[in-house]
Amino acid sequence: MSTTANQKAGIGSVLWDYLTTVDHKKIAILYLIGGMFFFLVGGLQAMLIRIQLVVPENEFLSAQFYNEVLTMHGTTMIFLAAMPLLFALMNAVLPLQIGARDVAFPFVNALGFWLFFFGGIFLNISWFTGGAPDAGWTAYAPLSVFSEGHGVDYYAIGLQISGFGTLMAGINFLVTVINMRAPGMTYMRMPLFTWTSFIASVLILFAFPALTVGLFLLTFDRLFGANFFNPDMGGNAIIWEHLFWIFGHPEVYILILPAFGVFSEVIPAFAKKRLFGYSSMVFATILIAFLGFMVWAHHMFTVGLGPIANSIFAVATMAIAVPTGIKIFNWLFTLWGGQIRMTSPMVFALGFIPTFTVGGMTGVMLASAAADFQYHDSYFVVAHFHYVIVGGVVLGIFAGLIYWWPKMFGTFLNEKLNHWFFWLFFIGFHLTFFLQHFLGLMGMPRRYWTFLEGQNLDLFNLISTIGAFFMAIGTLVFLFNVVKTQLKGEKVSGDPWDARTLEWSIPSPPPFYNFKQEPLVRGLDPLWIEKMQGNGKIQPAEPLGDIHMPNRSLTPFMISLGLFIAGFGIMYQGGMWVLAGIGFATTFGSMLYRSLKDDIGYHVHKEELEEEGDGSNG
Amino acid sequence: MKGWMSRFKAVFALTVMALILSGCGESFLSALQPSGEGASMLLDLMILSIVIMLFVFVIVMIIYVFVIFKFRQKKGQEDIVPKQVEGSHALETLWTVIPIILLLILAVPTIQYTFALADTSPETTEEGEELDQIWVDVTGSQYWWHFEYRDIEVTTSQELYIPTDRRVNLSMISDDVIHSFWVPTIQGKMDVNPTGNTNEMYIQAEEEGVYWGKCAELCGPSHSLMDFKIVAVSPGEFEQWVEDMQSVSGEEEPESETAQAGQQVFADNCMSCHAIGSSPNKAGPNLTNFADREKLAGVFDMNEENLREWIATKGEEMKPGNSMMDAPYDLSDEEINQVMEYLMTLSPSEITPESANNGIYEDSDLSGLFPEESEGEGEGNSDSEGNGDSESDSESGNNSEDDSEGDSSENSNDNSDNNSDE
Amino acid sequence: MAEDVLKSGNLPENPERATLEGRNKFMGFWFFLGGETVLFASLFGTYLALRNSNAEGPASEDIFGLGLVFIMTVLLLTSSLTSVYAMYHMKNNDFKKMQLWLGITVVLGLAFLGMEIYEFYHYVHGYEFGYTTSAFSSAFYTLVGFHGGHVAFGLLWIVSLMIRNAKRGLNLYNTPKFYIASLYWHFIDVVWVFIFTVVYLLGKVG
Amino acid sequence: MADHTNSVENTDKHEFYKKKHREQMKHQVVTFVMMIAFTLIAFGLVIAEVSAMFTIPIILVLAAVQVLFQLYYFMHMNEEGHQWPAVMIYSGIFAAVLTILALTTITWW
Ligand code: HEA
Ligand code: HEA
Ligand code: HEC
Ligand code: CUA
Ligand SMILES: [Cu+2]
Repeated sequence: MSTTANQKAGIGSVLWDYLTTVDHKKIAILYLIGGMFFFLVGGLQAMLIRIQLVVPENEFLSAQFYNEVLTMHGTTMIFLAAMPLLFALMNAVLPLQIGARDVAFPFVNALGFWLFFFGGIFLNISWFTGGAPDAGWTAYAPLSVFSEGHGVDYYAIGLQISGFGTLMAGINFLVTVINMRAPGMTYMRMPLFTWTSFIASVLILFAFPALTVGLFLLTFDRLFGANFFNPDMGGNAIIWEHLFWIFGHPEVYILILPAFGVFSEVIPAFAKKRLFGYSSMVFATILIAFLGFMVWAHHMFTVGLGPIANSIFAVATMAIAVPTGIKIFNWLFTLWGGQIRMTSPMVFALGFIPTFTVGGMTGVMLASAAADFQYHDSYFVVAHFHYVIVGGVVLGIFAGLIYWWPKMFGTFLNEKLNHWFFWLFFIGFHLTFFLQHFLGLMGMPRRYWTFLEGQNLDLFNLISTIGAFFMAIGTLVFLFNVVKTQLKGEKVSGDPWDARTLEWSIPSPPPFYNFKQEPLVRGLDPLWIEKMQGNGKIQPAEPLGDIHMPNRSLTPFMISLGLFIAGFGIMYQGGMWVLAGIGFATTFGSMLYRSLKDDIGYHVHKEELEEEGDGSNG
Repeated sequence: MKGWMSRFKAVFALTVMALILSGCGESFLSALQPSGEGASMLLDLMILSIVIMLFVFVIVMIIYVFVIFKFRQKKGQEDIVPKQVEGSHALETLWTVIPIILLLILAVPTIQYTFALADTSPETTEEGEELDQIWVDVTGSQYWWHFEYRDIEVTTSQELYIPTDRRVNLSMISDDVIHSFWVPTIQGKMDVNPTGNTNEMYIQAEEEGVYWGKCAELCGPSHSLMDFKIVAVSPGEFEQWVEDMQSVSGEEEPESETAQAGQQVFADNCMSCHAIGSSPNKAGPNLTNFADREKLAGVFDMNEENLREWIATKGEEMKPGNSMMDAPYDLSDEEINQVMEYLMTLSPSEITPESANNGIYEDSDLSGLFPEESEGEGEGNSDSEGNGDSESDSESGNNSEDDSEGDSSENSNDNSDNNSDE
Repeated sequence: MAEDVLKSGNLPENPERATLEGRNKFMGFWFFLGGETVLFASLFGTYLALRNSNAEGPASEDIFGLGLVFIMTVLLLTSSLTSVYAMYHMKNNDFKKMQLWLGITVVLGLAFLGMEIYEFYHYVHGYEFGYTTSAFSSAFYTLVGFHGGHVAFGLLWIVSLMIRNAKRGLNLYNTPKFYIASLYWHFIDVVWVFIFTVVYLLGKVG
Repeated sequence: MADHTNSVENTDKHEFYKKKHREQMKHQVVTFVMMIAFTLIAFGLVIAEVSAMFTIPIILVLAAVQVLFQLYYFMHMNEEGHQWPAVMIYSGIFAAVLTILALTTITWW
């Protein structure tokens, strides 16, 4: 499909196509658009934060508004930007990497996206109805319970809706990996991006329920007079902190593991070498996930859990440095002896290594429980997590996006502009966040709307703000690049990077059924093996036959829309209960419709497939 | 334990690094320039961890830089296929074991310090005798701090006076949402939780001075304006300050007529929330020594202009969301002048933040503050020579500790319902 | 071919896992139950942390009547057995008997739910133990109510499956649906066993 | 997917399965009886007000065993093809235990 054909198709039918699609590649594009949009929103909020802090005692934003911006920046970036962008990558390539025609539950996949989308919109509507949530992305009770207006209600219900979507996406990827692998694709031949996405999905499965419960409790406290966090009625605010962090810590590994996966794809591809220590990489991933469940209280060192709990959690936390270190060194030794090509995804990967190492090291410093009494809730922590999140997750997302862009869209981003983007963003990043370590130690707590004069904090804050502008300009360069190259729309081959894994063995963008014939996988890096030992083409594992495809459906959209509407009813109560009724009726009605209607899909017939040519490198 | 650390320091010439770091920030605020026992210990721990991290970072960077320059594809090498290495057990073991060792080096002092800082039992002198402990009940409220000295009937807000000769133990609770008590130069932070969850820690200042404290847990719009001060004075000055504060009843007539009128205005409009003299925690800060404060409401310069704005606008713009905005009063300019004048007379003691900075050291063993305790909860101790280190009876138990233990059981709270008094 | 899955008739051993769709459903649903374990654990944890925080309101010893709860437990355990019977007949391709046993399961489930509603009603009106009475009451109603909600949802699910398929018998398309519905039902029972023990029995023991 | 039409034509096989199912059903009825019995024991211990020190661990163990019965017999986790379900259920139980431990012990002490 060329761009002109696209335009002819008409906006209406494209819209309908995307509203009802269950194709993982299109859902990936939806996630990409949604995630990118919220990344820009979150970035804009970050810019507001930095502008407010450019000089001491600035009054650019009001105190209340600052808290709203700050809360929404964290919430948007984590839940509405980083996770969806990772889901975009997973949807785009995970099925291709294991030689599957789609995910296990295409319908649920669409549902997951629409729940995320409506959850995100719900959250952001709060800006226009009297104030966004203002209790920090961690929403600590009782501040979040006492918070006036409906801001925190939007937080609780919005995240609840998008959280359901995330949980479904997680289960979907798990089953996809377990049941949908092509013949020969054993577990120890799966590409690392598939592995890390798989493990991240396990984390989603077990971490999100704790958030679900936490958010329910918060909602009930605020809207129905429950007393979970109300000290006067016997409640205990610490319960929220535990539930939040039981979810929250695994969440940060949900973010970083797929990013690790991206680097484990990009580095071998552009070093022209197989990943060093593949099996220890897999093992380290599993170990990180396992340990990740036992360390949440390192966010609560200063809560007063006592020295015994603090010591246990300190040591458990430090232990995570070991498997992560294994990964870092494996990447370095993948590069060792390779033929390194400085393509833009590779530059992002190379930028990641030292940056993340610094972030991880400050993490270990934070894990030193007693010392955390000084670091906690200061800009030192802000610096730590932006080093790991921006230096790890965001660089990973962009590396992956640029790397798989040809596969997703069949066009190439401009390499030169990508390099510009990288350097502006990377330099800006270090300018913004490196000095924040020192700001924290010099006595600047985080979540400060303004800081006083005469504390010697002015200069570093100023530099930090300047750095943020560099990042913004870099991001704009990227946007410009996207627009420019897509308008031009130069087509690329199926394997433009000369890469190693299965997704590169089919045309870019792939046909809607992905693989005409199921591929036969003969080892790790299947395409590379065929390039070295065969004719560069993957052998089919089955004769050409009919392909079973799922039907498109509007039901996922309707189910999510229903919850979205119901959310308002629950929040505003009173006369608005009607909305809750309408919303739940829509949701449950759609679910009922779904379960009563037989939906067994359709077939693409052998004859049609034969007409389409040989299906390789289109 | 400290000895162990110092030896470590010597080995790595860490003092150099400490020097570099101490160039950062202001001496009254920076965690890198500690003036208290806790903060010094923590800086040691931080430096130890930084050294380990630098070591790791340097190794990573050496490999990294080498690899990038050495193995970059050169022109004409496009067809070379590098050897596809699977891995290396020896190397992989190496980079599993070395980090484990490094982490153990960090973990051991971490645990020691974590326990050491949680210890609020009485200090002992070199002779092994227990020092009397000062316990302060700290209450955090949106957006101010309240301090009640246990057993010695002194109450104050915003500025906490402590003697430099010993640790002062804090028992902390919040009246509303979670706050966090942080004086970077003196001690790491500790959360101040609502009802039921009392936290304890000690602070100790090694030198006299006024140290800035911050609230470190998001607690509402004016979270960033919830500053307080630790005024560390010599023991003699502290003792005097306590005595002066104890003598205030709140009934004292000021001299000038305007101030007397102001006192009346104050009694009519402000006493519901503010107290003068020792009193239980109220809805607003205790103003006994208001005129001695360094800052108004914790953060503003103490001058007429600010004070007038504060009273006239109830701090609406100055500290958004503060609870004085609920005050029902409506004062004329005249009355505001009067009450301001009255407030400026509230200076019961010679000992002010000035005293912390003037370098005068007055010695005392604070025995005056701990008269013979009666209820058999422990013997008092008042015999001492009054030289440098204070000495006291070895039997002197501290009972306040027991009280605080009782506090931490669920639902038993004695602070939260006090604010509705009157 | 795909339409074949709608034909009733001979079924293989384990019909619920005979198709790829069936295997996916089967696997995905088990994983979902793994997640539900954590969901209920969070609720249990909250309940345990707050179970003595009854403020001024009634405490657990004051209100729980074990007799009724015991009957409820037996009802739910029995319904678990009857749904096993239903699956037994499904595997033997005996649609009528499957429907019958599912019907009995539903009746038992309804009885359970009815008794639970009665129990709540009784607490609210007999002991003034409402949702907002204390942290303990909130935790109690939320935990037990979540379970009750699961029961209600499970009943709706099973009933709609029974009605939808009443006329067409068993086939490869609907056996996975019946199968996972019964897994869900067992899981509800698992949770109840813990509610019975942790909430009611421990509530009496202290 | 295509093999179901001919897979059970074989009546012998069919009979064999039927018999196997009947066997299983017997196990399940035994399981059920034991579960009822366990419930009764737990109930009895509490009603009889046996010392709490003794009762609490016993009834918790009884509950845990009942859960295993449900999982392995009623939910067929003892049959083949259940490795991944077992992995995920046990991981879930692991996370669940941590959560409950946290909320019961270190919420406050
Ligand atoms: C992608 C996200 C991400 C990642 C990967 C990490 C990784 C780590 N984090 Fe971070 N963290 C956050 C996101 C993340 N964190 C966020 C968002 C917060 C703040 C939340 C909030 O309060 O709002 C936070 C806060 C936070 C705290 C609480 C601070 C406080 O509030 O007081 C702590 C404390 O222990 C911590 C520790 C760690 C550790 C030990 C790691 C480790 O996993 C790092 C391991 C990596 C390395 C160590 C580098 C590579 C290793 C080697 C080269 C081997 C050799 C190394 C050694 C021997 C040291 N983090
Ligand atoms: C994925 C997570 C993520 C990401 C990517 C970022 C990215 C950034 N963050 Fe964020 N941050 C968090 C997660 C993240 N942050 C979290 C969780 C918190 C804690 C919140 C809390 O305490 O509750 C936080 C808090 C936080 C603070 C502390 C505030 C405080 O404590 O008071 C600061 C301050 O400097 C900051 C800055 C930045 C900056 C400058 C970026 C930059 O990297 C942003 C770069 C991107 C852009 C600059 C976009 C540029 C585009 C445009 C400007 C064009 C706009 C155009 C249109 C909209 C059409 N962040
Ligand atoms: C509703 C209770 C209330 C009433 C009535 C009230 N105040 Fe306050 N006041 C407060 C609170 C609460 C604060 C602390 C605000 C903060 O810092 O967040 C405060 C702070 C102050 C301060 C700064 C204290 C300091 O330690 O620096 C002054 C001065 C003050 N009030 C004066 C007055 C005067 C004068 C009146 C009467 C005319 C008055 N207040 C009436 C609640 C009240
Ligand atoms: Cu109090 Cu922030
Ligand atoms: Cu963490």
